Amino acid sequence: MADRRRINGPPGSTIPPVFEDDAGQPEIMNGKGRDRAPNTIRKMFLKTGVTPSASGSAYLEFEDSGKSGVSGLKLSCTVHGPRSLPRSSPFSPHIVLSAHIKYAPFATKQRRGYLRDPSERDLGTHLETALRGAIIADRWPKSGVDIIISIIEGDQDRETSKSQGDETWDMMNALSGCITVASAALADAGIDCVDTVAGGVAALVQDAGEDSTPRIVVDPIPSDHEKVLGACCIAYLPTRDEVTNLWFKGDLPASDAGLYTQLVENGMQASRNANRVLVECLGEATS
Amino acid sequence: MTVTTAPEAALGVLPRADGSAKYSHAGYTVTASVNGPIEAQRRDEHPYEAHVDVIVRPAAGVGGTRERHLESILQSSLTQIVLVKNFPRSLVQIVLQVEDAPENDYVNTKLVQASLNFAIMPALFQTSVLALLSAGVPMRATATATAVAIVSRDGTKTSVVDPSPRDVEIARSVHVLAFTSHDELLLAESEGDFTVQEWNHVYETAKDVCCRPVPTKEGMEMILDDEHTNGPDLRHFLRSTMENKVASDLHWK
Amino acid sequence: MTSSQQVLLSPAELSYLHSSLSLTPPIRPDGRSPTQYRPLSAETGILPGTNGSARICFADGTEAIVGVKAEVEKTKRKWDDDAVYTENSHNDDEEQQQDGRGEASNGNGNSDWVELTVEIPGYRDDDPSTVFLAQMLSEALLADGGFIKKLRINRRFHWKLYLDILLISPPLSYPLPLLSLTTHLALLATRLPRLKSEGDEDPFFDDDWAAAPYLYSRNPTTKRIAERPPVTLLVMAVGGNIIFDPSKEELAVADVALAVSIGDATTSQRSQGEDDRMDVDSGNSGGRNLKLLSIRTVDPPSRLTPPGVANAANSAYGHAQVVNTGANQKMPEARQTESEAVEGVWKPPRGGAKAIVMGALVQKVLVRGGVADEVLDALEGVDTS
Amino acid sequence: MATATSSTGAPPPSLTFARPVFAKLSPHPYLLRTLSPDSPDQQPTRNNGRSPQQSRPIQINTSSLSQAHGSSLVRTGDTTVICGVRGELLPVTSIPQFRPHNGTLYDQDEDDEQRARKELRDYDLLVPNIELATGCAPQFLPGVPPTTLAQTLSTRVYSLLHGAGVVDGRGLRIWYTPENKKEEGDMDVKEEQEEEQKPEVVAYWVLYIDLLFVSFDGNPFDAAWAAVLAALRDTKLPVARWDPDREMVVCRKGGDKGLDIRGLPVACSAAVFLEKEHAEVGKGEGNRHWVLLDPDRSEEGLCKEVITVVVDCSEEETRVRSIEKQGGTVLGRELIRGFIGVAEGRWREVKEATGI
Repeated sequence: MADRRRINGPPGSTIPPVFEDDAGQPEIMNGKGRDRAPNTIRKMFLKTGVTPSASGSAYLEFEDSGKSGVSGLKLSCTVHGPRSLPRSSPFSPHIVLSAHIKYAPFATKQRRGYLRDPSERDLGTHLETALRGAIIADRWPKSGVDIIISIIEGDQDRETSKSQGDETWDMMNALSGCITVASAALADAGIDCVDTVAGGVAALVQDAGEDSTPRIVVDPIPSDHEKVLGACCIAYLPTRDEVTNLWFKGDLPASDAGLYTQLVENGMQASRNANRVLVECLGEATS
Repeated sequence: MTVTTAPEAALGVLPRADGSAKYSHAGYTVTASVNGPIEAQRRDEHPYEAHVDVIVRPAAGVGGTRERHLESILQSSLTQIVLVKNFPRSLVQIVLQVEDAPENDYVNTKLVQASLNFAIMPALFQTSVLALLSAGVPMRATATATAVAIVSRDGTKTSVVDPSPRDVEIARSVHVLAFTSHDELLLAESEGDFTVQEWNHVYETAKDVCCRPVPTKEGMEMILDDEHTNGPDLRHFLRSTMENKVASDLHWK
Repeated sequence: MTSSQQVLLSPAELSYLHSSLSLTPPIRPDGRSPTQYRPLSAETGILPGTNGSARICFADGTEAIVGVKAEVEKTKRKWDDDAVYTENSHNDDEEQQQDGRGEASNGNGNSDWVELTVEIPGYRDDDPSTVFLAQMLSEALLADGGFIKKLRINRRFHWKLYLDILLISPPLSYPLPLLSLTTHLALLATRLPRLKSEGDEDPFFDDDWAAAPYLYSRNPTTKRIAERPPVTLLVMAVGGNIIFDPSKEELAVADVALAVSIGDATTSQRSQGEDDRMDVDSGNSGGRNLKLLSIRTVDPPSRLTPPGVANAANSAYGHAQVVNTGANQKMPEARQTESEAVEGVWKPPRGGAKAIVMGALVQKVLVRGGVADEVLDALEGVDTS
Repeated sequence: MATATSSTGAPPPSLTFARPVFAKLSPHPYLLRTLSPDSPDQQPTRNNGRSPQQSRPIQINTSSLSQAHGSSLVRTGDTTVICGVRGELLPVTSIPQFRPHNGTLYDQDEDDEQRARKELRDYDLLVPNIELATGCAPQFLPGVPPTTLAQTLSTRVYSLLHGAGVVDGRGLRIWYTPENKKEEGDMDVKEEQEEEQKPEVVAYWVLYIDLLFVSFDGNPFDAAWAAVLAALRDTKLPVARWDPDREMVVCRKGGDKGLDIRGLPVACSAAVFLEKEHAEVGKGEGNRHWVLLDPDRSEEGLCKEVITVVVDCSEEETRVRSIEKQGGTVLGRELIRGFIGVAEGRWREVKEATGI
């Protein structure tokens, strides 16, 4: 796939380094469990105004959980808008929102290319749904706003050679980070919002060991647990107590519905915590 | 060491373009076509001046990032010599097609290369100036460019004008300098490992090649025996090519 | 557009629709009950060249065709694969126990064994809405991991399934329910050739198509299908009412719309190694034991509709123009007129939906004997011989 | 903004702008006014308050990414760039025209170092790429293919990486000495049994150097080049060996060894601001000019002539690694030599910013 507008690597495909020890015996879960309480989220660092040339910008960092090789989530977001729409676009009585999410090539264990793949476009659609509820759209007719998020470091555990389950759970953590950082950047850009929207993730996990019953944890790191049964990512407006985007994936028996409502409740709790950081950061920026 | 053949050029080779030129020197043959001043696209329209658009097509394969870099260098240099202020909101389009490059089995013949090719730049430069002249685009001055490589062979450092790809590969440093007809330095691209003195020496050599004073008829013999004129006299070549073209066009007079 | 193309309804029509849908019981434009589906005709096995195919067309003419092709593919040898291979090649029976060794990663395969592409006329295939649909359908399919296990031939080879979902007619209403029902039927009708080779040698198949087993195995006696592929239902809420299978106009006034994917794990025991705690009421063998696989919020087009202008602010009614719109954001009472709802004037919904509303939506889908069961029973009626 | 002067004698409102509005409306005269203050005691300053020869302070911090083998973050003023270096393995079998190491006709006269440099270039072992479409500036929005500026920056970084010979190619080779196999060696080169097998190269490390601009405020090349250099210095590659029975390269955890980077070339750029922008300069008239060091985005828009010099003063005599001057005829030989002096000053600044 030689992209002639970029410098491509050698014609033959290159192989990521394979480490010796995980080639032989499997990855032993050496006391990797979760050291945080079930309902506390990881510490977050949020700062607005990192890109002066954009109309609004923000940088968010989840601190990594200290285990070797586990990297925290690092996101940078820029907002361009409200700006005029291209000539060809039809009249719209409200602001046209377009969100782009892109993993940096060095962000994940498996090196990602420069072209956006379907999972990133999917995240973009989720983010648009989450933010469209929060923005007061009809105050900016005939204008557009571009929200661009670059994920500088995805929170994947580099040491585990075999990924437990597919990487959707990392996507959910990334989406919750994207929602929070985009909301901060929108506030920095001065676009009217009904409320600051923050993202939170809650998951039903099963830890190592035979007897452990599945429990609900907040802001999960997939590699901490033996198996993730289901997770949900919530975009939540705290003062209005409303949910603008709900994304659940997993395998819950429909019979006991309490499990699902508990999961959603924990997700909202996670986004309330994240929102506190968001409000405090915006407070600093204005004072 | 390829012998330094004298450059040859032909003007008006393409029937449909406003102006065209074919120039071959040191193993490179380039054909250029100029369409000037024509209506510009909306996005690169400039209110006060013409937009000079350069397109470089390599000998083989489709252009890569290297061609974009060559185009941006040529565009910024040619915008200085074309009177862009006379044609606001218009476009001067220069298309350069590399006919063939000196083949050389030492050098890796990979199709899409990303690093800057210094040896071809003078040929592209001369061809575009000739094509602009043939198209009658008003210009403030003409310009000529040359490439110089500093090759260290068994200890001694010698500067080679119009180096072959083999020279470029083993050279300590490669330089391309372009001068306008008012003897001003228009373009200086150098790469490698050199000191300020070496660059000064290269500057002298290049200036001599590009801006040798045009010999008047009687002063012809006096120049010939000068010891360090080891490159073609480009300005003279440019002038004589134009003179032949004008003479052949007006033969009916 | 996110959920469907530009909504060509005036604010007056929108407010009329919204008020009629939020009555109790809601009055729908086409007179259906809140949980009633539009009539559809479905058939399977329409494409001879595929392993399984289905076609559903709604009464209003929207039609979808799904073809399922299966190919044998060499399992991409993870670097450490053969080390595992040599160690425990003795237990290569069909059901490996999940002992957490290297085997686990190879045992349940990975998600790129299924390739699902959605084609909607008039939209590019990398259009956000098409990608959103494709991701939603494949997510529901891969959620419980049980489906992937069916594709495993042996340690060295597996089936690679290509699902091509084509919407034949332009998307009159949000295409999700139609596409998911058609995929459901196509997967039910899928048959894979019978494996004749043993253990881990190169797979060799019986070319007798009649003897080919179904991807979703039938219970030999009762001909009932044990486990069924997932189905995604589109459910929306207007005012206090919950409405299923909304048409384009109804979706245009929805306050919130959810796509809920449910699976059915009637009689097959839970995926291996799961403790029994999850099987709460395995008592009624006949009843269906639903699984909630995935929920996604569909962005309702109601947020993108033009707002109506109340009489008070409408200068055509002789009222003095309050103040030019430019400044009215600052003036408190102007802002107030802008936000409070005037009866009968359409106002695009702001903010999200209450969490309890979302919870109610999901409950309505999953309640026993509710819509999910009704849809699955209807689908069971289609003979996928 | 032009307000018609009302005839009823009210004094015509004087046309005054706030400073940023003036700067936005007519940037060229605004910069001209600040650069040539009327009273001689005032210093000529630029819009951002810097003097023409003053460059923005540079901050470099490294190993901020954990998924890459080496990383760096460089901030000069409002231009912020993150560079990640990731090594991947390229087995020799998948190199199309691979020339085995044990020497062919042409390699006699080159020493190993030059041969390694040729390998870097022929086998594409260094892959720099620049991503500008991250919304770092209003004109770089995603969804469009890389702009010309992004492509020229990648080409300039690529050719400087190879031209300056920063990375020693020998560090990227992975050797293997095949033990004496009993059966006849299947290598095409006839090998006597008793003589010890020569070590041969079985794979190479390929370094993917990815630059991501978080914020863009002019002069991207200096920041990008400093980031590439700092990241390469910070890169630690795991020790790799050939595993004969599995025919693949296996790395050992721990014991990562760094690359040896030769010299510290530092880029320094400037733009030439001319007094007469539109009016064509006649032959005779002088046209005042200022050389603005480390221009920001607004100044780059106003200047056509740009110069970039890469110098390396590690040894006592200054080695120049590259000069790029284009877009104008103001900078002649003396001004370029003077600018090389300025570049040496910049080199010292960057040297203690990288803290080596």
